[in-house]
Amino acid sequence: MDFDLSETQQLFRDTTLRFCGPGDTAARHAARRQPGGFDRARWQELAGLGLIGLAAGEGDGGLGGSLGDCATVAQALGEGLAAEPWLECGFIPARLLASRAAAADVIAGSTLATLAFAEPGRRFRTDPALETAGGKLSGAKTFVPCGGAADLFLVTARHEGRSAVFAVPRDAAGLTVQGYPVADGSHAAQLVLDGVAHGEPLAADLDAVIDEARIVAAAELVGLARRLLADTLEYVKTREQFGQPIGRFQVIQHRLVDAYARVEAAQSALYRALLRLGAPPAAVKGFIADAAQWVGQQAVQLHGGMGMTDELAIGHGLKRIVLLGKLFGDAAGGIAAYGREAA
Amino acid sequence: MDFDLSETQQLFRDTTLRFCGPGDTAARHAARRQPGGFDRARWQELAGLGLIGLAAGEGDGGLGGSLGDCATVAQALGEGLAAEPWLECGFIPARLLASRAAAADVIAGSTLATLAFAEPGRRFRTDPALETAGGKLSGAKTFVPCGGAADLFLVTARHEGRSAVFAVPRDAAGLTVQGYPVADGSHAAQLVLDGVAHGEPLAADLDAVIDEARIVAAAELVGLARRLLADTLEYVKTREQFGQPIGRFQVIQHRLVDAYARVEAAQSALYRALLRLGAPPAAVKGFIADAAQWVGQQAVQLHGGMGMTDELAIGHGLKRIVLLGKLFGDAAGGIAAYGREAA
Amino acid sequence: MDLDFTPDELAFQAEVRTFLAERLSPRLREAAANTPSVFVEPDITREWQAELHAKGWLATLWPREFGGPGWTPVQKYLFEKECADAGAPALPVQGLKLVGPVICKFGTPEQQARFLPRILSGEDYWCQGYSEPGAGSDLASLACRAERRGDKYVINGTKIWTTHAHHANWIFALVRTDASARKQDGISFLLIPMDQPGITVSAIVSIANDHELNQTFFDNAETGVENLIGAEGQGWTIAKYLLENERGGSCAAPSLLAELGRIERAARDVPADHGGMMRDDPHFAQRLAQLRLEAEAFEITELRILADLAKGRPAGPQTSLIKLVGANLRQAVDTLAIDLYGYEAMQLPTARPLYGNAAPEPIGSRSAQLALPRWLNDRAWTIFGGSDEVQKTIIAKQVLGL
Amino acid sequence: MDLDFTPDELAFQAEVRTFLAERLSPRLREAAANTPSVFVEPDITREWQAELHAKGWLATLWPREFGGPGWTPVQKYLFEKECADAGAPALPVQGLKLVGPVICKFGTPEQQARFLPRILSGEDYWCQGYSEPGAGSDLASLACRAERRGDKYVINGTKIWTTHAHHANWIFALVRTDASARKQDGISFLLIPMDQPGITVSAIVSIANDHELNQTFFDNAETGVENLIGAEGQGWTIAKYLLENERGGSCAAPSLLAELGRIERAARDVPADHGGMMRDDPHFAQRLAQLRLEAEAFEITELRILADLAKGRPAGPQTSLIKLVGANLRQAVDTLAIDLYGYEAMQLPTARPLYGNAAPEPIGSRSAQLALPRWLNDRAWTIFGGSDEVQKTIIAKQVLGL
Repeated sequence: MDFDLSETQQLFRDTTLRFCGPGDTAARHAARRQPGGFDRARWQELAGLGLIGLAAGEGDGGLGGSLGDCATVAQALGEGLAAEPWLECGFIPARLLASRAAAADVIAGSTLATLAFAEPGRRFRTDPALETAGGKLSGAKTFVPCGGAADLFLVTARHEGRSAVFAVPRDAAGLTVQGYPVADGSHAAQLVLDGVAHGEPLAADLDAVIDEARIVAAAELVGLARRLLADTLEYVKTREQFGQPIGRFQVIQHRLVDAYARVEAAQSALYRALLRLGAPPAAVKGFIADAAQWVGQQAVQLHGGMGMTDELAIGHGLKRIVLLGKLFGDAAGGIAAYGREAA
Repeated sequence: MDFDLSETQQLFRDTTLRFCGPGDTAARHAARRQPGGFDRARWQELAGLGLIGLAAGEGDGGLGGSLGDCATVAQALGEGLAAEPWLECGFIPARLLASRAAAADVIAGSTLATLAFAEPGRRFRTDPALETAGGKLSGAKTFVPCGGAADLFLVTARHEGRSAVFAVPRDAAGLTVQGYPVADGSHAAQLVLDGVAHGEPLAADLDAVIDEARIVAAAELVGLARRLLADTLEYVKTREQFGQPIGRFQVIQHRLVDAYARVEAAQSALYRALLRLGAPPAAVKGFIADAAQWVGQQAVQLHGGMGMTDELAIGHGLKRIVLLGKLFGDAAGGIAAYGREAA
Repeated sequence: MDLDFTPDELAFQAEVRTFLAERLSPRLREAAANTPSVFVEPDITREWQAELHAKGWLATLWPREFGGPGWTPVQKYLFEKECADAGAPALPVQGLKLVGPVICKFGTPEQQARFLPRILSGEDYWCQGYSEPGAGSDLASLACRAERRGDKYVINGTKIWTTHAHHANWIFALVRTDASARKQDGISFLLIPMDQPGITVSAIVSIANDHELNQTFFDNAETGVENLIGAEGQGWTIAKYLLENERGGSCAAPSLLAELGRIERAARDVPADHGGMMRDDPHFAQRLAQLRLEAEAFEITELRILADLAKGRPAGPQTSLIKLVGANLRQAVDTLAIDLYGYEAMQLPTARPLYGNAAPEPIGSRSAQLALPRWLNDRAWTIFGGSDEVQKTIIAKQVLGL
Repeated sequence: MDLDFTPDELAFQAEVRTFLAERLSPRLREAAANTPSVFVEPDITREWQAELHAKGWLATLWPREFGGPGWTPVQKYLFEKECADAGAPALPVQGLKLVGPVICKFGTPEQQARFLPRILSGEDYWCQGYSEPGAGSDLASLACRAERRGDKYVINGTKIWTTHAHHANWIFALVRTDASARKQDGISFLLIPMDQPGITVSAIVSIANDHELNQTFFDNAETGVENLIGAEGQGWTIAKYLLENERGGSCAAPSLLAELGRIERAARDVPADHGGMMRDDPHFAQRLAQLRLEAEAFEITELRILADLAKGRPAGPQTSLIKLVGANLRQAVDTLAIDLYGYEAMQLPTARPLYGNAAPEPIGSRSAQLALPRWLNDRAWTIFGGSDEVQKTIIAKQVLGL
């Protein structure tokens, strides 16, 4: 029995945290002002560190990292308050594009790919209603992560009676992309597909990749919660009101103990999910998202007015938490589904 | 606009609190040791003060009190931590026995009557499955409040396609009564009816009386919560640990503010229910029961080990809260039903 | 116990309704509904303020002699409730509800004549200078100082969370005039013109991308000695009056109930994952019912205080709870909204305003577009005007006697 | 990261399972399952203790030289888990887990030879004298005093919450031997025989009608000076060791998960109000799933500590959380049970025990009959052994550095 990081994992963790740096909000604001709200230079740097390749198979030129390896990176990105959509445009495309030529460009960071799965009026459903017809795709996708900047869309569709994924370049004929800013400052997109030609579907199992993505999202959430707790602990030790650091007030101490308890429970739930024991990924992600959001709200509250400003990293963390909490289904839905399962 | 008690209500409140006395647990233990866990002498005293008559119509020799009058008495009984089942054996029979001769004996306290409504395997449903057949009643009832001591059972049954209530004396042929102790120390009963002859059904509207009973139960719950909060405030001001009264610790102060907030919200919800505005009685009772149970749990917690003992009144209050919380349906069910209603 | 209003009160209510139906324009309603921040922009409030001023209904908290309508507590409540139900924009509180009553109470006749009419007309737009970076919940430790030099005060220091300072031409501020006095004692209440070189306003953008707040810097800023309210060192007394005056006769529940109604209606059209609409999702419905119960109870709590006020009693200990309960309830309602709209609630537009022709097109509905910015901005409710933690300590000591 | 056990560990687990299948009698299982109080009655535990003693598996926390099995942390965990899964009765902790390890660590060879074998054999049954009416969470303020007279200590004062004092023939107590010393310094750890005229045990009945607790009065009670553990004034150090020794290697999650499983299965047969069974009630199912997630996470937290211990590291800061989280989770599980059984959960029998031929007939099922007494008794989990409030302050200071 062992919960320690392997040496390789420790290396990836250190690399990731070094990449993140101290969580500079000015740099984040600068990135968000670029076209599509996305910083290509930073992304290439991240790719250059092998962090996208980690999620890809060795046959595709990747490192064939385990889910645990990927969760280690995701948690570190959370702790580092990274602005980069590593989950959305790194991990997921690397998994889906297995044994496709495009995988190499994704791993290299030169192609920004993303999964177009959500559809208007279908809430959190991951089974597409959009159907292929005669080699063409027609319909709409919404909330495409980082779709404002993406080069390649991995579009889910019902094909020959099953869920399938097709790679569609941004400049494909018949494709209209409308970007819009979302919670974490990135630009999602609405897609309208009007007879877009598609090739062969990708080989990967969509549902399996989404379940993996939920676990990786949960790992980033754990990292975010840890970071916001750590920042808040630091803040209450130095911020003075009524003649003493506010961390000396008993209610603040006990609140932070509750936050600590929830972070540790979230960490344990993540470990359990990585071992594939117990609750399904959607429920675990929901449990962890609830914990992270509560911790994030306390972080804002205990930072007072400062927590409400765009200047501190706290708010960025909370907004990323909210977004990850909804990605591939929210907590209520995930936990309800687990409730319907037999024990 | 006026939320003050009327002069008459103030009088009934004072009378009730005087009747309750200081909440003597020794007296309560003595009562519980009597046959059926019930103190007839105290009950007659309560009747002699006109408190049962308050709930009965003037035509039956009662005082024709409004629901608000009855709620005032119920809240005072809660505040006084009374052991008497005024709701179950006073209010409900007085309402149901309208224009029956038996009403006079109930008002006088000489007949202890109770509603036999719950049925095995029917959870909180108030529509009876037990059906009349050829002038006879056959079937089972459970959780009959104070059935261990009651003289007269008001048995619900399906009769000519509708819910009806029949008065059945304890010594009726074919009736078996098995008493058992329940949460608040009173003895409920299981009834087995094996061809018990019934007369004409009572005239009162069962559902309307149950809705009224829910509001009266909510009033007693508000009183109980107020009492437990008051006792706890008193306790934390005197109990010293770590060199000061524990009420000086900030977490205990804030916890008690939360309790105060919930008690005030419960009081307001009760007023609203009495004005018949907004949520249905089952939902309001649920909302108030949740508040009262939370306050009761805090009262036990902040009393420490003492709160866990049968010696203090705290535990009695909590147990009565738990029982009233389930009577005629629990909080989850009441609030869910309101959730299904349109706004 | 009853909730009945007198015939006169009902007639008044009808008059308010008629007025609102006639004078509250669709543009104002739209702006009020589609403002995700705590305060509404001045171009909107000025328009609505002019309507109310013309009717004599503007300064509801002022004595009649200074332009107040002379209403009873019940009339004030009914007016607030009808405005909330009709979706009228919130008025700028700093002039009308904060400094106005203070000038009525503590100002000299000259100050009253000079400032009060310009608040009513909208000519002056006020902001508040209370908090400082080192003095948030703990106002007594404030450091911004004003030094008397001849017929002027010279102000140096900084104020933070100065809402709409970028729109204001006057600020009322708590400043330290005597550094040697005990913490609360050396503080004075000073009115300072904003339009001068010694004042710099620096924007603070919220996590929702809204610009309401600022930090205001005073670098040898000046104001005439005639702009001191009360005496030097009386600032703490005046600040407490201002706070108490703000309380009582609150009317937050109607807008919360109205918002829950809107969420409920919207939920009828949001498809759920397992068939049917979100309105029928058991978990959503349970949360909705729970919040309705809380808001319904909260409304009665507000009315209980009103009934006390109407009988001439002090508002009583319940008032302290209003801020606390209302703030948390508002945040819970906001959370229900973001949970309802699913992915559509994740949009977070950077452009402002979200009404009028230049507003960005929403993904899904405008309500979905507003949900997240509102949720984010409303985190401030449990922080400003005395955080939850400060409120609870006040209630514990003053109400529960702990 | 893995949860894999070594082949040796798996073989050990299989051995434990076999032993439990063979030696844990139906009577013991029934008694353990149907005990609503925190502790199991001595007639039951003696029987089970004898089985374990014969096998050499009784004193899992003791060094091998005193009769411990010499297990690794993983073996201890596996043993606890298998016992929980099999529904074995909890052993009396006072002798085996509290005073036993203290005597092993601080006792003289004479004390060890005299007391340890009699704990193992069950000849001695111990209770603990820590709290006093005026010293609950704040043990340092205890007042019960022991005065040395010749070769005896004479004890006067009182101890409260003395679990099973009415069954015990020995009590270990913290007593004040030096009234002039600083609060913690004058305290000693003393063993006192119960069977003497100077000791009176007064029952404290719980709100669930169970008699586990007592108040114990000392009126010139005596014990030989050879029954002092360690030196005079060393009581506080020993008490802290006892507490720390109790911690770590905890195994509460398996029994919580097992209980959730039982509740889930029971819910399949409880009719809901709107058709179907309670298992399918969305609100019930949501609460069940939430608690399962919490208990599943809690189990991993326990295993994380175990993994640290197995690597020879100190158990780390997580241990402090175990008591806090476990206690609250247990109460939440109990609440789910009383909410499941509806009216049947309202029965509260006064007779004890609830197993064997003399047990009162339940209304509905035995599980329903147990639900409320268990819920009531388990309120104590957040109070005893350091209340939630005390635990949180410890964690804030020792783990979070506040």
